[in-house]
Amino acid sequence: KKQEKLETQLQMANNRISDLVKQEERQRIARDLHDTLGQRLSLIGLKSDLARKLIEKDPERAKMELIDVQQTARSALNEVRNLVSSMRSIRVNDEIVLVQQMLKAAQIEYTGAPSFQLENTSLFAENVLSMCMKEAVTNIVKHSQAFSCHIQIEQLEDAILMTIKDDGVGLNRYDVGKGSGLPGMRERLEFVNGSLEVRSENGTTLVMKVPTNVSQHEREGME
Amino acid sequence: KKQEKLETQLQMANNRISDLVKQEERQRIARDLHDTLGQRLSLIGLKSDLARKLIEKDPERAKMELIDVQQTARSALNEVRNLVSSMRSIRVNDEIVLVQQMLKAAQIEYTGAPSFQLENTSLFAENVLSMCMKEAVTNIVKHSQAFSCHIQIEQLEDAILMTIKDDGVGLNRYDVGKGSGLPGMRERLEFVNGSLEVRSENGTTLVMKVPTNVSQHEREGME
Amino acid sequence: MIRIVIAEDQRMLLGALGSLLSLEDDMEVVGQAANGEEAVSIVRELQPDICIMDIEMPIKTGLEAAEELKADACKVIILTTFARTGYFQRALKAKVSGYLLKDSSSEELASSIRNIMNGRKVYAPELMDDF
Ligand SMILES: Nc1ncnc2c1ncn2[C@@H]1O[C@H](COP(=O)(O)OP(=O)(O)OP(=O)(O)O)[C@@H](O)[C@H]1O
Ligand SMILES: Nc1ncnc2c1ncn2[C@@H]1O[C@H](COP(=O)(O)OP(=O)(O)OP(=O)(O)O)[C@@H](O)[C@H]1O
Ligand SMILES: [K+]
Ligand SMILES: [Mg+2]
Ligand SMILES: [Mg+2]
Ligand SMILES: [Mg+2]
Repeated sequence: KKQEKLETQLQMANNRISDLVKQEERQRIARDLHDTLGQRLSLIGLKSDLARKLIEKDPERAKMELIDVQQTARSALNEVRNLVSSMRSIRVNDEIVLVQQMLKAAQIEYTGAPSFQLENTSLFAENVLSMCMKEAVTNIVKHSQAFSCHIQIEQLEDAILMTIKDDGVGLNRYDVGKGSGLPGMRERLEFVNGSLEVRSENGTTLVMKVPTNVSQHEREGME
Repeated sequence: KKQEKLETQLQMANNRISDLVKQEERQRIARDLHDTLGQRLSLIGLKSDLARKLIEKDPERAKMELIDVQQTARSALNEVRNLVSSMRSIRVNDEIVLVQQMLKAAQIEYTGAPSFQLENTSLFAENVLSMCMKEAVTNIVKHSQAFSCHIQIEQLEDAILMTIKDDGVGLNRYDVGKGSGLPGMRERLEFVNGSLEVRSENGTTLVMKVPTNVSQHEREGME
Repeated sequence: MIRIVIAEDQRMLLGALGSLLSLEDDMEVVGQAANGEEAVSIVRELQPDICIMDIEMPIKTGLEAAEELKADACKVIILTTFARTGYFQRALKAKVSGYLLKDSSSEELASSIRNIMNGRKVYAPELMDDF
């Protein structure tokens, strides 16, 4: 009886959550769009109008206005691109490529695998892992003075463990909280019910844990 | 034991669903944006560049190009507008204002409350109620020949009941299905596990029911 | 000559709009403001026929400024990019003469201004049906 009720709740919660989340997410994007793109497009409209009217009267000014139009279109396009790419998820295997480039540029040797295989991870959790990877490596490049960096991703039974290790100067517990990078990582990880561990031993080691989806067996019980 | 497991599943499912849905919705919007706005902005960039180069050589063609630029900016802005308004939820208390204006314009007296207080309703469910209200009143204005219209919203223990009543010519069961308004209302209501009832007695009465969120007590068990 | 004051916080938009209207033979832009408060004081000082007002501006929004100018002789036109809930109603309450889209062409804007000078009201349909 109680179990049946819970199952119905589960179903209803699923529907309700997905509606709400979709709505909220749309509204967030709508606000972004409104504010920036709307302004730029209006500006393009006005300036092209103005340039057209100036062609005979003042061709030099018409040209200036058109340079503005082109510039505004370019900025708007960049905004669209940023918006779009912030909406797309970042795959771990795309991020690892970027990270290797960063390390190479800083002359820090990368000793981990060239790519990883993730299973049962939601896109969102993967996104979080990618962002953490980027932030951790940025810190290594900025603060560690390390010679090498190692990244390892392990698939446990119910979680993914990402370990990022350097052989640099290490950090002490007063360092955590000096910037927004480490707190940001922790916050994001906790949002997906994961965790962050910071160790200082022959350099810095970060261990990030993200729970994976319910197993196939359990999932069948739900649907 | 089994119950505990279900509760954990419920929690995890919630998280997973909300991540996925958010991600999917974002990606859908991202694709749209990229395809439509991206194209138009590139076009604007190209054409404004071209126009500038034509100003001396061929001022007439430069003007034509600039008309295109302006037109393209307007279309792009309209696209953003449509996207944004499809993203925005309609609050019942905004809709009721519009509805009163519609009735006033049609010289039908509105006899309901000027605004309503909704509790425990998801934004999405509220959206559905607003859309139903708009469609119902549009029908009254179009078909009923009524003198007055009454709207009532009641908060039941586990549902919201919206009743929209007119004193017009009424409808018969063959009317339902003639257009897309009533079927659309039914479909939307059923989507949120609600229902629509159509009665003809001294005019037309529509009763719309939308379940509210699980009660506080039950919710605590879920979190 | 129709004497116009424009209030718009985005500098480039302000400039372009000003130049466009100045190109019309029967119009002259006598003042420009970068926010709602400035708009009110410039209107009171210069007594223009028309004040064209953006909505979203710092210090004081275009709608607040329009409300303050309700009793003034100067006619207010609100220009906006997007409809937002409640805006149109507030604009009506402030007795604005025009409520138009920012991306209307300058021909449309100019002819709306002339119509408004003749005592008409001009509201863009796109902005009314989804406020
Ligand atoms: N790999 C590392 N090696 C040595 N020190 C580190 C390392 N990572 C972080 N730190 C120390 O921890 C501090 C906090 O890092 P955090 O990323 O939170 O902030 P930040 O990098 O200083 O600024 P930002 O907000 O730009 O990330 C750093 O200032 C640095 O002193
Ligand atoms: N309040 C009402 N009073 C009288 N008749 C009504 C009323 N509401 C609906 N009807 C009848 O029911 C029919 C179906 O309504 P419905 O809203 O489904 O379609 P419609 O209004 O004809 O077209 P649309 O698809 O534009 O809504 C109407 O054509 C009309 O005959
Ligand atoms: K006035
Ligand atoms: Mg950092
Ligand atoms: Mg209908
Ligand atoms: Mg503004």
